[in-house]
Amino acid sequence: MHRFANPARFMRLSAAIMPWCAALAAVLLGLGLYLALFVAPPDYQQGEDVRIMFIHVPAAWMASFVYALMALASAVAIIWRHPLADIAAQSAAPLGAGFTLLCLVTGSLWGERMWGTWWVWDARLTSVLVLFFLYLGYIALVNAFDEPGRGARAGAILALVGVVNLPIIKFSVDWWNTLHQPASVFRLGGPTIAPSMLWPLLVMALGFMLFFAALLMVRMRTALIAAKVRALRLAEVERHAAAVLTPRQAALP
Amino acid sequence: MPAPSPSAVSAPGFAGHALACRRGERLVFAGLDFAVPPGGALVLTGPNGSGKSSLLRLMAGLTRPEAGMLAWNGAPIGDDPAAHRARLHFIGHQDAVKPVLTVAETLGFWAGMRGGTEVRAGLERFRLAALADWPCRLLSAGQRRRLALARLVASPAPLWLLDEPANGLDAEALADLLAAIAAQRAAGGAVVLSTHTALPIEGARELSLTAFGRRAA
Amino acid sequence: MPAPSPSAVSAPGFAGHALACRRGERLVFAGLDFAVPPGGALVLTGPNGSGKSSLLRLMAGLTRPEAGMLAWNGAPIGDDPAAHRARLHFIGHQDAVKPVLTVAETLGFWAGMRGGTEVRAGLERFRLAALADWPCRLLSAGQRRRLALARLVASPAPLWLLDEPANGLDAEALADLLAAIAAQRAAGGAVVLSTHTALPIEGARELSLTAFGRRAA
Amino acid sequence: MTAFRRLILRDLRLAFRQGGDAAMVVGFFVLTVILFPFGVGPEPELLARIAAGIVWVTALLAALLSLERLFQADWEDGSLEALALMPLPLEAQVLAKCLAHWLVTGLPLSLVAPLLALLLHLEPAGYPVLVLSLLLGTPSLSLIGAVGAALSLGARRGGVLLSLLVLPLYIPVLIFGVAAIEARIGGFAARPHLLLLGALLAGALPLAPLAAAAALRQALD
Amino acid sequence: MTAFRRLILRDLRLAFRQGGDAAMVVGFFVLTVILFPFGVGPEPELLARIAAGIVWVTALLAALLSLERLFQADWEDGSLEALALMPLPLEAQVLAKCLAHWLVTGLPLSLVAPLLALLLHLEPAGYPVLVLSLLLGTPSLSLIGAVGAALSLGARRGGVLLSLLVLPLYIPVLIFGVAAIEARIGGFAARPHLLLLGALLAGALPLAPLAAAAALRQALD
Ligand code: HEM
Ligand SMILES: Nc1ncnc2c1ncn2[C@@H]1O[C@H](COP(=O)(O)OP(=O)(O)OP(=O)(O)O)[C@@H](O)[C@H]1O
Ligand SMILES: Nc1ncnc2c1ncn2[C@@H]1O[C@H](COP(=O)(O)OP(=O)(O)OP(=O)(O)O)[C@@H](O)[C@H]1O
Ligand SMILES: [Mg+2]
Ligand SMILES: [Mg+2]
Repeated sequence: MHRFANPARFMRLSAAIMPWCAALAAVLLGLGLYLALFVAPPDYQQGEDVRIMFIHVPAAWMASFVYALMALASAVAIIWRHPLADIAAQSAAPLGAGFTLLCLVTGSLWGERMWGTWWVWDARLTSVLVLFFLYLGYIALVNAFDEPGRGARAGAILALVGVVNLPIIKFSVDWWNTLHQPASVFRLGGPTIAPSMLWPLLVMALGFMLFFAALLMVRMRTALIAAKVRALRLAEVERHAAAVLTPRQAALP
Repeated sequence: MPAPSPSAVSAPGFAGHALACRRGERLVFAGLDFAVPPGGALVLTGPNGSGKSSLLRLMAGLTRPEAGMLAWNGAPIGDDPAAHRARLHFIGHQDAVKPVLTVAETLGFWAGMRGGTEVRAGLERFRLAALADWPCRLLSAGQRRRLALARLVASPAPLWLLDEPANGLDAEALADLLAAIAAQRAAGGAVVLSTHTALPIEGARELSLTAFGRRAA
Repeated sequence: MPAPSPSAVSAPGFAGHALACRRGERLVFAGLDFAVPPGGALVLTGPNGSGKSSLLRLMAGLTRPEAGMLAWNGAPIGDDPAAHRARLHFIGHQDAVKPVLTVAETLGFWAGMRGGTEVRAGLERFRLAALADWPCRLLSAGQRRRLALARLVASPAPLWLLDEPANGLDAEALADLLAAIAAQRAAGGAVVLSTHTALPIEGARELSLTAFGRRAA
Repeated sequence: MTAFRRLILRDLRLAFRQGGDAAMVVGFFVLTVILFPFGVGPEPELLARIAAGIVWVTALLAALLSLERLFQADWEDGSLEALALMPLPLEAQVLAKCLAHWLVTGLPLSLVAPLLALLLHLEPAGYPVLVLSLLLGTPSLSLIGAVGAALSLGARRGGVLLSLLVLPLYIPVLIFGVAAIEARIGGFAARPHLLLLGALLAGALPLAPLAAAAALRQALD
Repeated sequence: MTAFRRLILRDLRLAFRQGGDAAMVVGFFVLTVILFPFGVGPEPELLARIAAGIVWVTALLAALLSLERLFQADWEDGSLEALALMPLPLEAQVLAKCLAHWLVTGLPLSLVAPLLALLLHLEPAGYPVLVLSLLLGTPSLSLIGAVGAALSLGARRGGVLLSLLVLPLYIPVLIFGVAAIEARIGGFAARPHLLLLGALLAGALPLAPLAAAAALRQALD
């Protein structure tokens, strides 16, 4: 039963934190959207189109961040076999895929306005697409086995292998000359973006992060409860089967 | 079977204590003890699906026990998996024979991977010498099985784990197998095997698994 | 075994006369006769590689005899291969079981291909009903073998050709198999099977192959 | 349910459960088409020029890839032996297997092709012909491939043989398929090319199962 | 003979005797490259433009194609179980198998590439870099692919999964490989790209066997 000791603690903690997290996320996202849509000035080059940035950039950051988190959880799962780590990684994956898709879609929309095309095969865009495929591959792999344990372990290995893509995403704009904007917030020498745009962006980013945290907790709680239900049902079946079969077994010569 | 006391785990030979095995989400058996002294033999019996193959794979270290421990001469095998691998032979339900390699190449490969050099002796022990240059594609079912068993002789190892080794063997080959087992035991080796037919193995202990993992009395 | 006279070929039941079988460049056996009347059973024995499987495949029409002829109720089977296929069951060394299909799906498919509908009965005969919804990947070796044998019951056919059907079966499943064979014979069906262990099949003829194709006296 | 439909259903089930050999094809197809822009560079006009060719060559490779194991798995686990002894003639079984193969490869591939053509900036005029040519051509790929797969069964160098046997036979399908699309884009009639594709299919439909069944029988001998 | 060399030798033997999965690759490679002119039309300038890309994409597909069965056959016939119980660590065994795989796919493919480049009218300046980039890149393909093959072993949709897992990881290799050739043809230095290819290989060489061995162990569990 030691396996359930930690999950039990997690269930208690998350029950307490989750509502606050969700509420704060809602407030920040609301505030961020208000700042982004009504307070931030239109760009002198891009006009109103620039407002896509307040969704696009946080989504892009989250896409990488969630993957890094997933890889970390996978490492913990492999090294310490911590039961929560697998569940965390698996619960995070679809969320990460969602952020990545959001980044791709908003980027695409933006690209249509700015570059006149929905899609170019440029290193930044491509490496994000690869990230999306990695998420999909992870999800497919985890669900490709009938025994949940096997899928989890295979997925953990894949998540670690895929980490190599993260630096490629980050530095693709520096290594290849691309259409895409180079880093303007997280860069050596400080942000090059106007504060009037920076603040709404940071509020949105924090909102995204809390939103993710709340959803992650919900998904992990669901997964834990489902595992417990499965274990109980299986024990029930086995007890039943044993009761039915034992007399016949005993009658064997 | 006389259930070994927990102290058997620290005795010389191969032993397991309080073993449990889970396949997928099913507990196949639990609370299982066994001990095979040097020169001893353990015969696993039980109905189809009772967990004989699962137990053998667990003994080989291919799967990890859900609970309990396995020990060789008192040392847990988990402490040094490489040493455990080096000292055992595992022959499963499948023969690990490639259709395109010849009989001699197949045995040479498997023996060579363990540093064994007794290929000739292995072929002769199981009467395969005449077939040495045949591609395995041509072998009959029993001939393939004999080729798998020849690995036992071609590279000696102190622990043999055999999953229904007698399946498909003719009377002569069965006698060869029994002779090989006797020789192994005489040399101080331990043998664990599963079977559905009674095999005349002298002084063997029997471990009988039941469909839901309780040892029969 | 009393060698059937050439006239046995024209008797009711399944018979072969002066059969020869070549595998690759080797003549496995030659001049072989046999006859199985309706309700009869023929047990093939002989050392590994003596040609039991080759003979069964030949009987099934999978390979053509190098010489000699096979007849059903006096009519050469080569005259109407489709009719021969429709009346026989062949269970070879391999189980023809797909890991990803469930037990019920597997049996349903094989039975359905022959228009058989007794899937339930097949599962119950070989005690697989409880496993009906398991993917076959999870089956133990003996459970897979039982699933292959369940085809016999799920779609009845007058001629059974079984290659070492008892391999890997536990005592209960062996009793199930023997009961199925007895029922088949009682219904007037013919059974040919190969084995290395003595099976208690009443009134069965034995055809003993030797390593070089001469029938033992 | 007839034995014919039962066999199709079983092959579809196998494809969907293990995917492996057949259903992977669409994923492979999509990914391959995505790879090309990396290989040849992202300029839209260049991609548009070679779009039809890329889609068709990839379709061909995807079919080839999945065909290698059309009979292999059944052969290895004894199913082919059992199938050969079923009342349904082996020729009909080959046809059923080809149909199942096409349903999980050719059909989805034809349907997903416009999306990939979009990624490759194919001229809009070419879309309907692209789909049509694939719908007409891919069944021939399955049928011709089945002959190769059956022939190479049990041969010592199955794979090489398969591609050597099959690819040359695929070339006419490829040529007419691409020609139809290019004709339409160039403002000519695609119909003659499509008719030729249809003729190839009409020829393969009866001949391929015959040849494949004969090859299977002798592989079992 | 050490166990490591013995394993390589056995895999080479298997490849040469049954050909099937690995040796077919060169045939596949050649035929595919031959197919392209049919697909995109025979104009020399156009072909020259896309030659490097085609050769590299095909090399990639060929590797993928042959990798699916890298561990599959051993897994199905019980050999993998036996191998996992050999004294030689599984990591070393994976390395040996990758090496054998490269020797029958990547190496011949690199050597035959100039011939195909000739058929596709590649600029003569590109030849040495083509070969060099393939020699540096294809081992990475084998290594990365081994991880995918091990991960998808026994999975419900092995094939789709493998391409889904592996192709994205192949993209960097493809990019640098093509970039090296194009750089040389365009008059720039190919060296930085080749160095990056080397770096990828240096990374994959220790990491891929580790990951693949871990995946194999859990597949046997
Ligand atoms: C589908 C297309 C696109 C994708 C996949 C994409 C991807 C990304 C990613 C991953 C980041 C985060 C970079 C980091 O963490 O350092 C990012 C940031 C950004 N993107 Fe995009 N992008 C796309 C299109 C666009 C377009 C069309 C524009 C505007 C012209 C744009 C403008 C930006 C800006 C301004 C940033 C913030 C850079 C920073 O401050 O670090 N993106 N994008
Ligand atoms: N293609 C072939 N070429 C040459 N010899 C072959 C070929 N196929 C099988 N043989 C040989 O034919 C003989 C008969 O094989 P068969 O499988 O019929 O034996 P069996 O009696 O069933 O043996 P077992 O009891 O081991 O199953 C064997 O010696 C085998 O090696
Ligand atoms: N991955 C799995 N998930 C769930 N159950 C499994 C799995 N693998 C095996 N089993 C089940 O575990 C049980 C033990 O199987 P095992 O192969 O050990 O039996 P066995 O005693 O060797 O039988 P046999 O005599 O038929 O060879 C079987 O009932 C089998 O169906
Ligand atoms: Mg077993
Ligand atoms: Mg036999």
